[in-house]
Amino acid sequence: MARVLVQEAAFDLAAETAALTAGRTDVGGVASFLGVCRADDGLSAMVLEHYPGMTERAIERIAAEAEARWPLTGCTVIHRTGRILPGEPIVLVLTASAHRAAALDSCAFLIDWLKTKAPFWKREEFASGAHRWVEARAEDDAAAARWAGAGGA
Amino acid sequence: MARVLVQEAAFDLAAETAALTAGRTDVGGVASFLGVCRADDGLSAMVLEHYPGMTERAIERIAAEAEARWPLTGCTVIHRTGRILPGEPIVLVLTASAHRAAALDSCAFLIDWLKTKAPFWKREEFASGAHRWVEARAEDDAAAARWAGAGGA
Amino acid sequence: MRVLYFAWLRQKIGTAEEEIAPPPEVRDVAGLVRWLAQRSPAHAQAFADPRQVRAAVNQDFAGPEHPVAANDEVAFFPPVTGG
Amino acid sequence: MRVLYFAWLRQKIGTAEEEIAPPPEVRDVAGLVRWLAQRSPAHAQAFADPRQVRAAVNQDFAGPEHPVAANDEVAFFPPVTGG
Repeated sequence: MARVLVQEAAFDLAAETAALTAGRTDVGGVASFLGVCRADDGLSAMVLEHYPGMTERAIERIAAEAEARWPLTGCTVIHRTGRILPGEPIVLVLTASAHRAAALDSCAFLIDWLKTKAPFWKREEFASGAHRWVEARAEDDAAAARWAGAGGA
Repeated sequence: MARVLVQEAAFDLAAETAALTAGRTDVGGVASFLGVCRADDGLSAMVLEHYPGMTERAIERIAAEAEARWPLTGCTVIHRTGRILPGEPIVLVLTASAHRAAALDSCAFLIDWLKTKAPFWKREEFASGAHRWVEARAEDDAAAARWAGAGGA
Repeated sequence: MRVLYFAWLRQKIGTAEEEIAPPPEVRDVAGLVRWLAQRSPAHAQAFADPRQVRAAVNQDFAGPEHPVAANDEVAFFPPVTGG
Repeated sequence: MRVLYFAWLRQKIGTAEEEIAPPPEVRDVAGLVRWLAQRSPAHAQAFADPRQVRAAVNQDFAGPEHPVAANDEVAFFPPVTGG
Protein backbone atom coordinates (compact mmCIF):
# COMPACT_ATOMS: atom_id res chain seq x y z
CA MET A 1 0.00 0.00 0.00
CA ALA A 2 1.21 3.46 -0.86
CA ARG A 3 2.61 5.88 1.67
CA VAL A 4 0.57 9.10 1.40
CA LEU A 5 1.30 12.23 3.39
CA VAL A 6 -0.22 15.72 3.25
CA GLN A 7 1.77 17.96 5.53
CA GLU A 8 3.16 21.45 6.10
CA ALA A 9 6.62 20.17 7.00
CA ALA A 10 9.41 19.61 4.52
CA PHE A 11 10.29 16.02 3.63
CA ASP A 12 13.52 14.05 3.36
CA LEU A 13 14.04 12.90 -0.24
CA ALA A 14 16.94 10.59 0.56
CA ALA A 15 15.19 8.89 3.48
CA GLU A 16 11.97 8.43 1.49
CA THR A 17 13.91 6.92 -1.43
CA ALA A 18 15.94 4.65 0.84
CA ALA A 19 12.74 3.41 2.50
CA LEU A 20 11.53 2.04 -0.86
CA THR A 21 14.59 -0.17 -1.33
CA ALA A 22 15.57 -0.93 2.28
CA GLY A 23 15.83 -4.63 3.04
CA ARG A 24 14.69 -5.80 -0.38
CA THR A 25 16.44 -6.94 -3.56
CA ASP A 26 13.54 -7.03 -6.01
CA VAL A 27 13.59 -3.30 -6.81
CA GLY A 28 15.23 -2.50 -10.16
CA GLY A 29 14.39 1.17 -10.34
CA VAL A 30 12.98 4.10 -8.42
CA ALA A 31 11.47 6.96 -10.41
CA SER A 32 10.75 10.24 -8.75
CA PHE A 33 9.33 13.64 -9.44
CA LEU A 34 10.03 16.53 -7.11
CA GLY A 35 7.88 19.61 -7.70
CA VAL A 36 9.55 22.86 -6.68
CA CYS A 37 8.18 26.38 -6.18
CA ARG A 38 9.33 28.74 -8.95
CA ALA A 39 9.61 32.53 -8.56
CA ASP A 40 7.91 33.56 -11.81
CA ASP A 41 6.83 37.19 -12.18
CA GLY A 42 8.26 38.27 -8.83
CA LEU A 43 6.46 35.63 -6.78
CA SER A 44 7.47 35.82 -3.13
CA ALA A 45 5.52 32.81 -1.78
CA MET A 46 3.01 30.16 -2.72
CA VAL A 47 0.24 29.34 -0.23
CA LEU A 48 -1.36 25.91 -0.66
CA GLU A 49 -4.79 25.14 0.71
CA HIS A 50 -6.35 21.66 0.66
CA TYR A 51 -9.47 19.77 1.71
CA PRO A 52 -8.40 17.80 4.79
CA GLY A 53 -9.73 14.28 4.66
CA MET A 54 -10.76 14.30 1.02
CA THR A 55 -7.21 15.07 -0.15
CA GLU A 56 -5.63 12.09 1.60
CA ARG A 57 -8.45 9.76 0.50
CA ALA A 58 -8.25 10.91 -3.11
CA ILE A 59 -4.46 10.46 -3.24
CA GLU A 60 -4.68 7.03 -1.60
CA ARG A 61 -7.25 5.99 -4.18
CA ILE A 62 -5.17 7.11 -7.17
CA ALA A 63 -2.04 5.53 -5.70
CA ALA A 64 -3.98 2.25 -5.37
CA GLU A 65 -4.96 2.62 -9.02
CA ALA A 66 -1.31 3.09 -9.99
CA GLU A 67 -0.42 -0.02 -7.99
CA ALA A 68 -3.13 -1.95 -9.88
CA ARG A 69 -2.03 -0.70 -13.32
CA TRP A 70 1.71 -1.22 -12.86
CA PRO A 71 3.67 -3.87 -10.96
CA LEU A 72 5.04 -1.54 -8.29
CA THR A 73 7.05 -2.66 -5.29
CA GLY A 74 6.39 0.67 -3.56
CA CYS A 75 4.87 4.11 -3.96
CA THR A 76 5.16 7.32 -1.92
CA VAL A 77 3.29 10.59 -2.42
CA ILE A 78 3.99 13.58 -0.18
CA HIS A 79 2.26 16.90 -0.83
CA ARG A 80 2.97 19.96 1.24
CA THR A 81 0.45 22.63 2.17
CA GLY A 82 0.70 26.07 3.72
CA ARG A 83 3.24 28.73 2.83
CA ILE A 84 6.08 27.67 0.54
CA LEU A 85 8.96 29.88 -0.61
CA PRO A 86 10.57 29.92 -4.06
CA GLY A 87 13.10 27.10 -4.39
CA GLU A 88 11.35 24.95 -1.77
CA PRO A 89 9.83 21.55 -2.64
CA ILE A 90 6.04 21.28 -2.92
CA VAL A 91 5.40 17.67 -3.88
CA LEU A 92 7.25 14.36 -4.09
CA VAL A 93 6.16 11.29 -6.04
CA LEU A 94 8.28 8.13 -5.76
CA THR A 95 7.52 4.85 -7.50
CA ALA A 96 9.59 1.67 -7.33
CA SER A 97 9.39 -1.43 -9.51
CA ALA A 98 11.46 -4.35 -10.74
CA HIS A 99 11.53 -2.67 -14.16
CA ARG A 100 12.13 0.93 -15.13
CA ALA A 101 9.17 1.46 -17.47
CA ALA A 102 6.64 0.71 -14.71
CA ALA A 103 8.40 3.08 -12.31
CA LEU A 104 8.75 5.91 -14.86
CA ASP A 105 5.22 5.63 -16.28
CA SER A 106 3.45 5.37 -12.93
CA CYS A 107 5.41 8.36 -11.60
CA ALA A 108 4.30 10.49 -14.58
CA PHE A 109 0.72 9.21 -14.18
CA LEU A 110 0.61 10.21 -10.51
CA ILE A 111 1.99 13.71 -10.95
CA ASP A 112 -0.33 14.37 -13.92
CA TRP A 113 -3.22 13.25 -11.74
CA LEU A 114 -2.14 15.36 -8.74
CA LYS A 115 -2.09 18.45 -10.97
CA THR A 116 -5.71 17.98 -12.08
CA LYS A 117 -7.66 15.88 -9.58
CA ALA A 118 -6.25 16.36 -6.09
CA PRO A 119 -8.10 18.99 -4.03
CA PHE A 120 -5.31 21.53 -3.60
CA TRP A 121 -5.49 25.23 -4.45
CA LYS A 122 -2.51 27.52 -4.88
CA ARG A 123 -2.44 31.21 -4.10
CA GLU A 124 0.51 33.22 -5.34
CA GLU A 125 1.85 36.11 -3.29
CA PHE A 126 4.02 38.76 -4.91
CA ALA A 127 6.67 41.12 -3.60
CA SER A 128 4.33 43.99 -4.51
CA GLY A 129 1.81 42.74 -1.94
CA ALA A 130 -0.58 41.53 -4.65
CA HIS A 131 -1.85 37.99 -4.61
CA ARG A 132 -3.90 35.79 -6.94
CA TRP A 133 -5.32 32.30 -7.05
CA VAL A 134 -3.62 30.10 -9.64
CA GLU A 135 -6.01 29.11 -12.44
CA ALA A 136 -6.28 25.52 -13.65
CA ARG A 137 -4.52 24.94 -16.96
CA ALA A 138 -6.05 23.14 -19.94
CA GLU A 139 -2.68 21.53 -20.71
CA ASP A 140 -2.68 19.86 -17.29
CA ASP A 141 -6.11 18.38 -18.02
CA ALA A 142 -4.79 17.12 -21.36
CA ALA A 143 -1.76 15.54 -19.67
CA ALA A 144 -4.00 13.75 -17.18
CA ALA A 145 -6.50 12.67 -19.87
CA ARG A 146 -3.86 10.78 -21.87
CA TRP A 147 -3.76 8.11 -19.13
CA ALA A 148 -7.45 7.23 -19.49
CA GLY A 149 -7.74 3.71 -20.83
CA ALA A 150 -3.97 3.31 -21.31
CA GLY A 151 -1.54 1.23 -19.22
CA GLY A 152 -1.65 -2.31 -17.94
CA ALA A 153 -4.11 -4.19 -15.71
CA MET B 1 26.12 21.63 -19.42
CA ALA B 2 25.30 18.27 -17.90
CA ARG B 3 27.21 16.80 -14.99
CA VAL B 4 28.42 13.35 -16.10
CA LEU B 5 30.28 10.94 -13.83
CA VAL B 6 31.39 7.35 -14.36
CA GLN B 7 32.74 6.06 -11.08
CA GLU B 8 33.07 3.06 -8.77
CA ALA B 9 32.01 5.01 -5.70
CA ALA B 10 28.44 5.35 -4.50
CA PHE B 11 26.71 8.70 -5.03
CA ASP B 12 24.65 10.99 -2.82
CA LEU B 13 21.12 11.28 -4.23
CA ALA B 14 20.07 14.12 -1.94
CA ALA B 15 23.19 16.19 -2.59
CA GLU B 16 22.94 15.68 -6.35
CA THR B 17 19.27 16.70 -6.33
CA ALA B 18 19.91 19.72 -4.13
CA ALA B 19 22.71 20.84 -6.48
CA LEU B 20 20.19 21.17 -9.34
CA THR B 21 17.99 23.62 -7.43
CA ALA B 22 20.52 25.38 -5.19
CA GLY B 23 20.50 29.15 -5.52
CA ARG B 24 17.90 29.25 -8.30
CA THR B 25 14.16 29.84 -8.47
CA ASP B 26 13.42 28.89 -12.08
CA VAL B 27 13.26 25.12 -11.45
CA GLY B 28 9.71 23.78 -11.29
CA GLY B 29 10.48 20.08 -11.21
CA VAL B 30 13.26 17.54 -10.88
CA ALA B 31 12.67 14.10 -12.36
CA SER B 32 14.94 11.25 -11.44
CA PHE B 33 15.53 7.61 -12.15
CA LEU B 34 17.64 5.53 -9.81
CA GLY B 35 18.61 2.12 -11.17
CA VAL B 36 19.17 -0.49 -8.49
CA CYS B 37 20.79 -3.97 -8.60
CA ARG B 38 18.19 -6.74 -8.24
CA ALA B 39 18.96 -10.21 -6.87
CA ASP B 40 17.11 -12.25 -9.53
CA ASP B 41 17.88 -15.98 -9.74
CA GLY B 42 20.22 -15.98 -6.77
CA LEU B 43 22.47 -13.23 -8.09
CA SER B 44 25.19 -12.37 -5.58
CA ALA B 45 26.83 -9.44 -7.40
CA MET B 46 26.84 -7.49 -10.65
CA VAL B 47 30.18 -6.49 -12.14
CA LEU B 48 30.09 -3.55 -14.55
CA GLU B 49 32.80 -2.98 -17.12
CA HIS B 50 32.99 0.11 -19.35
CA TYR B 51 35.10 1.73 -22.06
CA PRO B 52 36.95 4.52 -20.26
CA GLY B 53 36.96 7.68 -22.31
CA MET B 54 34.31 6.59 -24.80
CA THR B 55 31.71 6.11 -22.05
CA GLU B 56 32.01 9.62 -20.64
CA ARG B 57 32.09 11.16 -24.14
CA ALA B 58 29.02 9.19 -25.25
CA ILE B 59 27.02 10.17 -22.15
CA GLU B 60 28.05 13.82 -22.45
CA ARG B 61 26.89 13.79 -26.06
CA ILE B 62 23.47 12.29 -25.30
CA ALA B 63 23.01 14.64 -22.34
CA ALA B 64 23.73 17.56 -24.67
CA GLU B 65 21.10 16.17 -27.04
CA ALA B 66 18.58 16.01 -24.17
CA GLU B 67 19.41 19.63 -23.31
CA ALA B 68 18.79 20.60 -26.93
CA ARG B 69 15.49 18.72 -27.17
CA TRP B 70 14.00 19.88 -23.87
CA PRO B 71 14.31 23.19 -22.00
CA LEU B 72 16.32 21.81 -19.09
CA THR B 73 17.80 23.91 -16.31
CA GLY B 74 20.09 21.06 -15.28
CA CYS B 75 20.99 17.44 -15.95
CA THR B 76 23.09 14.92 -14.01
CA VAL B 77 24.04 11.38 -15.05
CA ILE B 78 26.09 9.17 -12.73
CA HIS B 79 26.84 5.57 -13.71
CA ARG B 80 28.76 3.26 -11.42
CA THR B 81 31.17 0.55 -12.54
CA GLY B 82 32.90 -2.33 -10.81
CA ARG B 83 31.31 -4.72 -8.36
CA ILE B 84 27.80 -3.84 -7.16
CA LEU B 85 25.76 -5.83 -4.64
CA PRO B 86 22.00 -6.48 -4.72
CA GLY B 87 20.08 -3.48 -3.38
CA GLU B 88 22.87 -1.05 -4.28
CA PRO B 89 22.34 1.79 -6.80
CA ILE B 90 23.87 1.43 -10.28
CA VAL B 91 22.82 4.55 -12.13
CA LEU B 92 21.25 7.93 -11.44
CA VAL B 93 19.63 10.24 -13.98
CA LEU B 94 18.40 13.64 -12.81
CA THR B 95 16.78 16.26 -15.02
CA ALA B 96 15.45 19.64 -13.94
CA SER B 97 13.22 22.04 -15.82
CA ALA B 98 10.72 24.85 -15.30
CA HIS B 99 7.98 22.41 -16.31
CA ARG B 100 7.38 18.81 -15.33
CA ALA B 101 6.85 17.28 -18.77
CA ALA B 102 10.33 18.32 -19.94
CA ALA B 103 11.92 16.88 -16.80
CA LEU B 104 9.97 13.59 -16.92
CA ASP B 105 10.38 13.01 -20.66
CA SER B 106 14.10 13.81 -20.78
CA CYS B 107 14.74 11.56 -17.77
CA ALA B 108 13.02 8.61 -19.51
CA PHE B 109 14.89 9.42 -22.75
CA LEU B 110 18.27 9.35 -21.00
CA ILE B 111 17.75 6.09 -19.14
CA ASP B 112 16.40 4.39 -22.27
CA TRP B 113 19.50 5.57 -24.10
CA LEU B 114 21.89 4.45 -21.36
CA LYS B 115 20.40 0.94 -21.53
CA THR B 116 21.09 0.59 -25.25
CA LYS B 117 23.88 2.92 -26.37
CA ALA B 118 26.30 3.54 -23.51
CA PRO B 119 29.36 1.27 -23.56
CA PHE B 120 28.77 -0.66 -20.34
CA TRP B 121 28.70 -4.43 -19.96
CA LYS B 122 27.23 -6.29 -17.00
CA ARG B 123 28.42 -9.64 -15.70
CA GLU B 124 26.23 -11.44 -13.20
CA GLU B 125 27.81 -13.51 -10.44
CA PHE B 126 25.74 -16.12 -8.62
CA ALA B 127 25.95 -17.67 -5.19
CA SER B 128 26.69 -20.99 -6.91
CA GLY B 129 29.95 -19.54 -8.26
CA ALA B 130 28.57 -19.40 -11.80
CA HIS B 131 28.70 -16.19 -13.78
CA ARG B 132 27.35 -14.94 -17.08
CA TRP B 133 27.40 -11.82 -19.22
CA VAL B 134 24.03 -10.12 -19.42
CA GLU B 135 22.62 -10.20 -22.95
CA ALA B 136 21.15 -7.12 -24.61
CA ARG B 137 17.35 -7.11 -24.67
CA ALA B 138 15.23 -6.35 -27.73
CA GLU B 139 12.70 -4.51 -25.55
CA ASP B 140 15.41 -2.07 -24.45
CA ASP B 141 16.20 -1.33 -28.10
CA ALA B 142 12.50 -0.76 -28.74
CA ALA B 143 12.28 1.62 -25.76
CA ALA B 144 15.23 3.63 -27.05
CA ALA B 145 13.94 3.62 -30.65
CA ARG B 146 10.66 5.34 -29.69
CA TRP B 147 12.60 8.58 -29.06
CA ALA B 148 13.92 8.78 -32.64
CA GLY B 149 12.40 11.82 -34.32
CA ALA B 150 10.15 12.66 -31.36
CA GLY B 151 10.56 15.47 -28.83
CA GLY B 152 11.07 19.18 -29.17
CA ALA B 153 13.86 21.35 -30.66
CA MET C 1 -26.20 19.83 5.96
CA ARG C 2 -22.59 20.92 6.29
CA VAL C 3 -21.21 23.13 3.50
CA LEU C 4 -17.49 23.85 3.04
CA TYR C 5 -15.86 26.51 0.86
CA PHE C 6 -12.27 26.54 -0.36
CA ALA C 7 -9.89 28.99 -2.04
CA TRP C 8 -11.56 32.11 -3.51
CA LEU C 9 -15.06 30.80 -2.76
CA ARG C 10 -14.11 30.79 0.92
CA GLN C 11 -12.70 34.30 0.59
CA LYS C 12 -15.70 35.69 -1.28
CA ILE C 13 -18.28 34.16 1.05
CA GLY C 14 -16.20 35.06 4.09
CA THR C 15 -16.46 31.71 5.85
CA ALA C 16 -14.90 28.27 5.45
CA GLU C 17 -17.89 26.35 6.64
CA GLU C 18 -21.59 26.73 7.44
CA GLU C 19 -24.36 24.52 8.77
CA ILE C 20 -27.49 24.89 6.63
CA ALA C 21 -30.99 23.42 6.37
CA PRO C 22 -32.18 23.88 2.79
CA PRO C 23 -35.86 23.22 2.00
CA PRO C 24 -36.88 19.78 0.68
CA GLU C 25 -37.02 20.97 -2.94
CA VAL C 26 -33.21 21.27 -2.88
CA ARG C 27 -32.38 17.76 -4.06
CA ASP C 28 -29.10 18.02 -6.00
CA VAL C 29 -25.87 20.02 -6.25
CA ALA C 30 -27.30 22.38 -8.89
CA GLY C 31 -30.36 23.08 -6.74
CA LEU C 32 -28.16 23.69 -3.72
CA VAL C 33 -26.04 26.19 -5.68
CA ARG C 34 -29.18 28.12 -6.70
CA TRP C 35 -30.41 28.15 -3.11
CA LEU C 36 -27.05 29.15 -1.62
CA ALA C 37 -26.64 31.98 -4.17
CA GLN C 38 -29.70 33.67 -2.64
CA ARG C 39 -28.41 33.65 0.92
CA SER C 40 -26.37 36.86 0.63
CA PRO C 41 -24.75 39.18 -1.93
CA ALA C 42 -21.43 37.48 -1.10
CA HIS C 43 -22.88 34.05 -1.87
CA ALA C 44 -24.39 35.43 -5.09
CA GLN C 45 -21.02 36.75 -6.16
CA ALA C 46 -19.19 33.50 -5.31
CA PHE C 47 -21.63 31.42 -7.36
CA ALA C 48 -22.06 34.00 -10.16
CA ASP C 49 -20.20 31.86 -12.73
CA PRO C 50 -21.09 28.20 -12.09
CA ARG C 51 -18.50 27.07 -14.69
CA GLN C 52 -15.78 28.20 -12.28
CA VAL C 53 -17.18 26.16 -9.38
CA ARG C 54 -16.60 22.48 -8.64
CA ALA C 55 -18.31 20.42 -5.93
CA ALA C 56 -17.74 17.37 -3.76
CA VAL C 57 -20.40 15.46 -1.84
CA ASN C 58 -19.12 13.52 1.14
CA GLN C 59 -15.54 14.06 -0.09
CA ASP C 60 -16.09 12.71 -3.62
CA PHE C 61 -16.20 14.98 -6.68
CA ALA C 62 -19.83 15.43 -7.73
CA GLY C 63 -21.54 16.92 -10.79
CA PRO C 64 -24.60 19.25 -10.82
CA GLU C 65 -27.05 16.32 -10.83
CA HIS C 66 -25.49 14.58 -7.81
CA PRO C 67 -28.13 14.26 -5.03
CA VAL C 68 -27.66 16.01 -1.70
CA ALA C 69 -29.31 15.04 1.59
CA ALA C 70 -29.61 16.42 5.11
CA ASN C 71 -26.55 14.76 6.62
CA ASP C 72 -24.20 15.27 3.68
CA GLU C 73 -20.95 17.21 3.69
CA VAL C 74 -20.98 19.32 0.52
CA ALA C 75 -17.91 21.30 -0.57
CA PHE C 76 -17.55 24.03 -3.23
CA PHE C 77 -14.24 25.14 -4.70
CA PRO C 78 -12.55 26.31 -7.92
CA PRO C 79 -10.87 23.85 -10.31
CA VAL C 80 -7.92 22.29 -8.44
CA THR C 81 -4.32 23.45 -8.90
CA GLY C 82 -2.12 21.05 -6.94
CA GLY C 83 1.09 19.28 -7.82
CA MET D 1 46.76 0.27 -34.69
CA ARG D 2 45.50 -0.17 -31.15
CA VAL D 3 42.78 -2.78 -30.63
CA LEU D 4 40.71 -3.03 -27.42
CA TYR D 5 38.44 -5.87 -26.32
CA PHE D 6 35.67 -5.68 -23.74
CA ALA D 7 33.44 -8.10 -21.81
CA TRP D 8 33.45 -11.68 -23.14
CA LEU D 9 35.56 -10.75 -26.17
CA ARG D 10 38.29 -9.70 -23.74
CA GLN D 11 37.88 -12.94 -21.80
CA LYS D 12 37.89 -15.20 -24.88
CA ILE D 13 40.90 -13.50 -26.48
CA GLY D 14 42.68 -13.32 -23.14
CA THR D 15 43.81 -9.72 -23.41
CA ALA D 16 42.19 -6.30 -23.07
CA GLU D 17 44.39 -4.60 -25.63
CA GLU D 18 46.89 -5.31 -28.38
CA GLU D 19 49.03 -3.27 -30.75
CA ILE D 20 48.74 -4.62 -34.29
CA ALA D 21 49.97 -3.77 -37.79
CA PRO D 22 47.52 -5.27 -40.27
CA PRO D 23 48.49 -5.38 -43.98
CA PRO D 24 47.31 -2.54 -46.29
CA GLU D 25 44.41 -4.61 -47.70
CA VAL D 26 42.68 -4.32 -44.27
CA ARG D 27 40.73 -1.14 -44.94
CA ASP D 28 37.55 -1.36 -42.88
CA VAL D 29 36.09 -2.88 -39.70
CA ALA D 30 34.83 -6.00 -41.51
CA GLY D 31 38.27 -6.58 -43.05
CA LEU D 32 39.92 -6.10 -39.68
CA VAL D 33 37.58 -8.67 -38.09
CA ARG D 34 38.49 -11.23 -40.77
CA TRP D 35 42.20 -10.56 -40.29
CA LEU D 36 42.03 -10.67 -36.46
CA ALA D 37 40.05 -13.94 -36.53
CA GLN D 38 43.09 -15.63 -38.11
CA ARG D 39 45.56 -14.55 -35.44
CA SER D 40 44.80 -17.41 -33.01
CA PRO D 41 42.16 -20.01 -32.17
CA ALA D 42 41.03 -17.70 -29.32
CA HIS D 43 40.55 -14.81 -31.76
CA ALA D 44 38.72 -17.15 -34.15
CA GLN D 45 36.36 -18.18 -31.36
CA ALA D 46 35.74 -14.60 -30.19
CA PHE D 47 34.82 -13.47 -33.71
CA ALA D 48 32.97 -16.68 -34.66
CA ASP D 49 29.56 -14.99 -34.71
CA PRO D 50 29.99 -11.45 -36.09
CA ARG D 51 26.35 -10.64 -35.27
CA GLN D 52 27.31 -10.74 -31.57
CA VAL D 53 30.16 -8.27 -32.02
CA ARG D 54 29.98 -4.47 -32.08
CA ALA D 55 32.83 -2.08 -32.88
CA ALA D 56 33.96 1.45 -32.20
CA VAL D 57 36.61 3.38 -34.14
CA ASN D 58 38.28 6.17 -32.20
CA GLN D 59 35.58 5.86 -29.51
CA ASP D 60 32.60 6.20 -31.84
CA PHE D 61 30.34 3.27 -32.71
CA ALA D 62 31.26 2.03 -36.20
CA GLY D 63 29.63 -0.39 -38.66
CA PRO D 64 31.41 -3.07 -40.76
CA GLU D 65 32.14 -0.64 -43.62
CA HIS D 66 33.73 2.00 -41.38
CA PRO D 67 37.35 2.62 -42.54
CA VAL D 68 40.28 1.82 -40.23
CA ALA D 69 43.75 3.33 -40.47
CA ALA D 70 47.16 2.84 -38.87
CA ASN D 71 46.75 5.25 -35.96
CA ASP D 72 43.17 4.36 -35.08
CA GLU D 73 41.93 2.97 -31.78
CA VAL D 74 39.51 0.17 -32.65
CA ALA D 75 37.41 -1.56 -29.99
CA PHE D 76 35.36 -4.76 -30.16
CA PHE D 77 32.63 -5.70 -27.67
CA PRO D 78 29.22 -7.37 -27.32
CA PRO D 79 25.98 -5.35 -27.50
CA VAL D 80 25.96 -2.97 -24.54
CA THR D 81 24.02 -3.66 -21.33
CA GLY D 82 24.28 -0.55 -19.15
CA GLY D 83 21.72 1.40 -17.18
